Amino acid sequence: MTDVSPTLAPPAPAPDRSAPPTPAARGGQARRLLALARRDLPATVGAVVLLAIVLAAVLAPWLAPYPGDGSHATHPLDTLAGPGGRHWFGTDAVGRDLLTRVMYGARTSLTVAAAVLTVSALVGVPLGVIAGYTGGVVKDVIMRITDVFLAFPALLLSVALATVLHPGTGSAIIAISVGWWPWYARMACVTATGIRSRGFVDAARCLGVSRIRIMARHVLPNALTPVLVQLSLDAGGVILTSAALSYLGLGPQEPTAEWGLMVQQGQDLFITDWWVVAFPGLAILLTAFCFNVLGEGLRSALDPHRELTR
Amino acid sequence: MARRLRLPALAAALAACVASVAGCASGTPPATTALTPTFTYSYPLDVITDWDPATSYSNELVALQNVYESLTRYDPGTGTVKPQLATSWSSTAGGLTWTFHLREGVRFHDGNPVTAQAAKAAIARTIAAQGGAAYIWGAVSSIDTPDPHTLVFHLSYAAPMDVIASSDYGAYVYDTAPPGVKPGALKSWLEAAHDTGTGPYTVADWNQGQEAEVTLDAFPGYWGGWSGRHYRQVVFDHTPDVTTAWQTLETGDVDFRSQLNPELFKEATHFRALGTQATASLQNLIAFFNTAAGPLTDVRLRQAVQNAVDYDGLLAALHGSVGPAQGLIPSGLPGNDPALTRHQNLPLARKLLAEAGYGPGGRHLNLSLTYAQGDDAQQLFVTLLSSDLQALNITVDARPMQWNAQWAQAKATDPAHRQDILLMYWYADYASAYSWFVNLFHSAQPVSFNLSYLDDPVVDKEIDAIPQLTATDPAAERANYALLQRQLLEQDAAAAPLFVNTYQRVYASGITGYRDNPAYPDVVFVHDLEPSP
Amino acid sequence: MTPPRSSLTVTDLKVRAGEGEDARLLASLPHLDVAAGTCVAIVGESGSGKSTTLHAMLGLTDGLAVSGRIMVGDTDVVTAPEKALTTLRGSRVALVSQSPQSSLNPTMRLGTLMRRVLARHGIRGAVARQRADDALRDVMLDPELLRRYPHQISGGQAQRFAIALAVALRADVVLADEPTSALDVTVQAAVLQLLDRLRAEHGIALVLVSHDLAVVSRIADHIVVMRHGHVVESGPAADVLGAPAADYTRELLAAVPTLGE
Amino acid sequence: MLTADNLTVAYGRKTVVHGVSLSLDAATGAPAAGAQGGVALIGESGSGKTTIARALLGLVKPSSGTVRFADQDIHRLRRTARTDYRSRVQPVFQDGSEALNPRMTVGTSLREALRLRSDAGPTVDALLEAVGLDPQLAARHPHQLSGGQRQRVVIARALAVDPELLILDEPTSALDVTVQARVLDLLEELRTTAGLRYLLITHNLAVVPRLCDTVHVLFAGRVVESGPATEVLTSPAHPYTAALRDAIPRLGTPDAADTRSSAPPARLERSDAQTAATGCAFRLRCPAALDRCTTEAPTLRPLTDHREVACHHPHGPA
Amino acid sequence: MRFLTQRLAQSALVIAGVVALTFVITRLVPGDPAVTYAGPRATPAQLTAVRRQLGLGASLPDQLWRYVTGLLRGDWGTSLHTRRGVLTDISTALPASLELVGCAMVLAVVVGVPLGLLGAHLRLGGGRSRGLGRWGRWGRWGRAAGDGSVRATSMLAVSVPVFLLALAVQNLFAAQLGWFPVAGEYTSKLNQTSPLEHLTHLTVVDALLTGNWPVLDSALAHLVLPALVMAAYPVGVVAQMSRAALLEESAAPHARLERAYGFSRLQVLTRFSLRPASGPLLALLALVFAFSLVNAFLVEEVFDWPGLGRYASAAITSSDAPAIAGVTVVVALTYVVTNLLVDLTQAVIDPRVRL
Repeated sequence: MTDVSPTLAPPAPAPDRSAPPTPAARGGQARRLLALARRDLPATVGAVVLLAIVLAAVLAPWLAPYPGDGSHATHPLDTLAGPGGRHWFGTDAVGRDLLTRVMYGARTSLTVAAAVLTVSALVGVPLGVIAGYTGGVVKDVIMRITDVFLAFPALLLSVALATVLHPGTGSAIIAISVGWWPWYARMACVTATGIRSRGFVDAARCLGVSRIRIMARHVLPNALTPVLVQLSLDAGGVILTSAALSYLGLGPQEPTAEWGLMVQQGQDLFITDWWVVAFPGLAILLTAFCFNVLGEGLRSALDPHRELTR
Repeated sequence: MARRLRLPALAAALAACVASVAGCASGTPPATTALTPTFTYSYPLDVITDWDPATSYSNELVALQNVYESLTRYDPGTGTVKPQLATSWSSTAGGLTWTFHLREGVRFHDGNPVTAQAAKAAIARTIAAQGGAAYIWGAVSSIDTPDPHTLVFHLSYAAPMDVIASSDYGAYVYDTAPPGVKPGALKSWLEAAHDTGTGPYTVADWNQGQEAEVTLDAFPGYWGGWSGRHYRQVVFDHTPDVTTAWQTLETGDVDFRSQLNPELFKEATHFRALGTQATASLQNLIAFFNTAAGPLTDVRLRQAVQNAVDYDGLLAALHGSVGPAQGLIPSGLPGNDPALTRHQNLPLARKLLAEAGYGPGGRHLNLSLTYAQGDDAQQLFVTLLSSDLQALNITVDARPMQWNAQWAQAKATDPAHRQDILLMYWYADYASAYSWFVNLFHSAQPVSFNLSYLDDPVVDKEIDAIPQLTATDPAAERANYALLQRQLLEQDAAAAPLFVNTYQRVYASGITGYRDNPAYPDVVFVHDLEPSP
Repeated sequence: MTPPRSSLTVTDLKVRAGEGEDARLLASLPHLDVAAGTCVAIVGESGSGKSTTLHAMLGLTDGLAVSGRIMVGDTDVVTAPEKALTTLRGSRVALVSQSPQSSLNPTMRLGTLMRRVLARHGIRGAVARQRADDALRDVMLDPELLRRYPHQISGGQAQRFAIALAVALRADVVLADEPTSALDVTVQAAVLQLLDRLRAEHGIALVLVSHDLAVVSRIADHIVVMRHGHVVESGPAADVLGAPAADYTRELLAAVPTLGE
Repeated sequence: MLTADNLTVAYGRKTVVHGVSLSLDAATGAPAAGAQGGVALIGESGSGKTTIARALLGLVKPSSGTVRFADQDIHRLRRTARTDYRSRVQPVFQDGSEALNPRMTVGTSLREALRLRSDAGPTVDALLEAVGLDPQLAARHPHQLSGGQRQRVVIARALAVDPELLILDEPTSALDVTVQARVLDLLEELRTTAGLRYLLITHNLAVVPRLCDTVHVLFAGRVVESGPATEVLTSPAHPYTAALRDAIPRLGTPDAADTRSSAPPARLERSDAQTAATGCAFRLRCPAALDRCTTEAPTLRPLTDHREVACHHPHGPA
Repeated sequence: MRFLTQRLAQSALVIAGVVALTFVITRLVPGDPAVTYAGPRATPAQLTAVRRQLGLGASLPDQLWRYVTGLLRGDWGTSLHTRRGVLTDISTALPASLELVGCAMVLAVVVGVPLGLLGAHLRLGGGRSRGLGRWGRWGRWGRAAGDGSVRATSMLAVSVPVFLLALAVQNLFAAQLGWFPVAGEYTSKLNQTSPLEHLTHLTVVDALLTGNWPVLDSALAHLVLPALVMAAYPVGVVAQMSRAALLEESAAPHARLERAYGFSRLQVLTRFSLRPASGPLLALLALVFAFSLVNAFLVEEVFDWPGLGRYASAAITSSDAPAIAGVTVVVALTYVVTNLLVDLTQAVIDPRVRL
């Protein structure tokens, strides 16, 4: 049997010779990820495409054929040109290059997704861990509050909030986050409740480790794996929700390039100028799809006992 | 027009969902109409918001103009007023007294005869209701009925009563005492989809919230008669989605659509089964600059923005759905002046900005702008304007808003909370340029529609003089318009007219006799149409 | 009494995970012969490959490469088509697994499970009811238990019920995978004795897998000691226990606790 | 001195421990020669033994009764006193993979414990060596260790705060048999080298005599018998203790005539039925239940000087 | 029983929270409701009257109290937009939405579960190395490809923005090919020839009950596209989750025992694993139901479906606070009630869950 973790010291001269752990249990998660990349082709392809999308977003000012079209530039004399040599994706109703707009749209969508997930996790996970670990009345109060937010469907809550706030990227982030964090709180609470009864928490309590330290060092790190998996799975959902919000006109506003907004503005032109809807729409689909595929892959990678369900 | 159409429902809608049409249109329509039963009109908005002809001030005119009639009707082709319920009229005493002679033998749909007394009662009721467009009768101090077919208006100040009487809203002549309806119950009776008009059609059915919202039946006793080919029934389909509208046009399920979009309109011109008609409307989009507070109090900045607007680009991008703004007054109305057409002048804009210390290399300027949410043309303009101004080191903070919110902000008590630029469509209630001046640029406290907040006593005085001139001296009136427009648009630079909407109608090519009358926006006078045999 | 015959014969069994060079040997068993009415015990600690061997005997080694021969009667489990195997499983070879309650479908009453299992092998109606009643009596369970769900019975009852399934199907070979390790000590002995009695009474060939030599010592005729997938020692129970040949066996024997009597 | 007095614990409406009393000499120096100073709690799953351990450790609040350490109720300790208690009584849980934080290296886990000492204390390396592990294992995560190694780490962590009393909850039952023996060896060794006392909780009677000299037998949350380990195990007074003792698998061969195909023990058919709700909880499984057992629950009463039993018909001491 | 009362109390608490939150949000909606209601040319006197009528003058706690008691009495306020009772509006709009959501849910179960079953079966079969003959490798490849396409399809269905799907389907199958009507619930011109009698406000059901075949025909034709679009997400999620749940269930010890007793893989999946797996699936369905109700907002917008979504978006565009609040409360109520129902059903399916 080969040792898959060469960095480790040679087997200790421990007096017991019980069966060594199986190789699957050895090695770090990075190693498992690499192994997965070979094994889980879809997730790998998803990750590569996503990387391309991220690169396109980050490098849009340099890669896009008409960088100005990503924000303020307009070309009223070149409107609704079909896809072709000059404009691969065609132009929109004010003459902007759609390829450029779609690339800049990736910036918006990815920013929103990252911000929403960060905010949601930062709010939800600590609350959930506190609720799950503390239990009792604290848990009841926190979980009932999350229930209230959960009963508000994310999109409707976002709609309600976006009407209140000045529509824009920032308010879209806030609106979606408000509907999103309870999921993390709930998940973290369930996980933390489970961890609370694990032996190492009891051991820490018996050692006299403080509550805060137990939550921070023992409960939180162990509650994080499902959260990380969920984050990657949710990225697609956030992209879809933010696109839906923009489609309803409640998200980022002109001249921000945003896929949902582009679909909404183009939908009446779908019959005559299909490209105005098709390209931003497909961009949403592709991004969400890749995130979902990658998320599934990560789940089976980081959650080994569910490997079969891959 | 859109100023009203885009407002949320202005008057009470009805509680009853399914209205029966007892008592109306009981006669059989003439046999000649039997061949072509139904004219179907596809309309993007809810048709009915108010059934009461006194207060109606919204979308329902497309139906009500076929049900009710006014004393006169405006003809944009000639720029004159034509007889309708009144056969002739005259004014005396410098436009302070107007006498209308009513058509004889006309009956309301409820069977009552149309008399001067009935007409007076209707107008009096409209004035008393104080809703909708009742203000058009503002000049009227009293009404006389010397005989059953003569109606005399006494005015407190000179006003063009013949034009006012042709107004698309508030000028209906209707029966205020239909048989079997208690005097106090008229409004609720009307709200149950009843009518007391004199027009060629009468309300048959109303299903609020449904696709086929309103059905009108021919009124057999119509004074205009039914000889020749006419439609026996009119159905108004509420179809917000242009894709749906397009498909129903293609399949022949509808005969007329008020507005698609420029691309589909172009597509329709290639279809033999479809007729198209593009007509310049009397509705224009105006950008109002805040002359009272904020950076645009500096007239040079207002002028700079005016010159930065790419008027021709806007026209090109809107693909024929709008025409050029020739000053404040749309073509088709007295006072329109093609010489006032503007073009982009970036060097001048840059120079003006530099003088004020802004522009490229100067200070950065932030302008807040509000416009109507969901309006594609406004959205497009805002995008283009932002683009042009960005190049001039000016950032536009544009907010699409519901009209109510937009208007509330515009009227904020603290001027600092008001926007710098506001977009609004304007359309006259009756065919006169006066409406633009008095509503938009006459000082008013509290703020109403004077959204550039101009407070210039000289301008006010000039505006106040217009009605008198309209009624007495049309030439002087035009001179006054020219003077005012130069003052407002060039010296004060209080606003920038951006474009005039073009109505792009699509209809079944078998129909003959259709001519768009922009004075009655979106209205099809169905009785005038001749269906294909 | 059934005439003595070999119910199960294993030759050159090798179970591997993975393919080619990466292949890892999980279990190998050069030869094993289980006659009707006898008990063979496979003893080893975790990772020794004893459970894998057992599953190979049922043809339930999904994703693993199996070579060699496992003859159950005339059928070679290694090469038989899946269809033949599904007939064989249950009717010829039955499994009693480690965790009694979790091995029973949590959403199914015991009676339903019994009925379905019997029906799967063509036993229906009154015959099935009779078989079920007899089997339950054989394992000393109250027939009332059939109305219960797995979580409503004790671990010992669950294990008896699992055994009853094998009895009801008249399986020739019963494979018991650590049948007592999840049970309370006082119950363990009873379940072992039950298995032993059924072996004797029904002429069942019993394969018993355990990590504990002491557990199997009293009922096994033959003991196979496995470690890391290989057979360390194999022989008649008396020889293995009395005169262990391998160091490992001796170590296992030494680890059996005594009360110091 | 750790004592439980009339300890009763309930989870929700279900009472799992009924009025259990026991005491442990913790700090009276080395036990007398030949004695281990340890106390064992014996019982099968569901008998409440783990709950008692958790109550003794202050992890569950008793619904009535008290747990006292040095004459102070441990559930009402002030901060400093609690720290003191924590450092003197430590647990070793059943499953090393559960008891160690999978996200922490062995070293981190041990350092966390060491941090809680008031004095400098030993090094991580020293701790690992004390339990017979290579100090280089400090860099590993728990899943990179074998079961026996993990259990040694758990013991090392308990030792980090220099306790006097270890509460061992089934310390070896998750391990392979060959490994079990070595962990027990370590515990025996530590008893003398580190001066430790044990409260051993187990269902495996065989390990008791090595570590303990007093035994409490639990059934359904009640102590049914207690006394010196050797006496209780060699001549049980309670039928349940006897059943437990008889159930220990012993080496033998099929040829040993006494076991093979022998008649099952009395009332085997009910041997795994639920416990009785009235009267003696054990009566349904008792081979010698009397009518009295159905109606009257036996209480714990002295049998001899050192022994107590809760049975209406105990076996006489041999 | 204790579980039930506790669960009911929790639900009540959540609903109370939702109502409070809704109230707060409606107070934040921009624009003066009185102005919206009375119209821009209303006189100050009219505005005062409207304010009094809408109860806007009172203090905030007073308003909340009035709002809550009103909700309980069935007085959900008056829509500023339609000027009818919000509850009346909702009671006609909700059934139309439920028609769509109902179809989507039925499809989710009828298509999604078998799809997940198929995927799970292929996945389990795909890993088998036993008896791989000459064609065995291809068989394995085929099974893996089959499972892969099930996964890809369901993943795609979950990833597609519902409004894009709606637009694409509408454009292709209605506008271009003309196979189905573009929009609407049924050709309402039929109301002139064969008026529909409203019993349940579910058009298809009403048409069936009253034997109104022309309307039924038209309603079904109109229903196809929006229902399919609505079903995409639920079908995808349910296929994914049922596949995962079935695989997890088939890895459980009981599945091995069942196979050891002679049941084939497929039999184990369908006859043994489906039921224990249906617990998590049911919980998922409740979530999907709530989510679909919100998806209906977008689909109804595209297909001009006279449901809650179109009502809500009209309310949003006209800053119609009472209507927005009403819709929110209804959706939240639906969510809470479905969750409650799921908990109860789970207790029926899985005997381990006790009431």
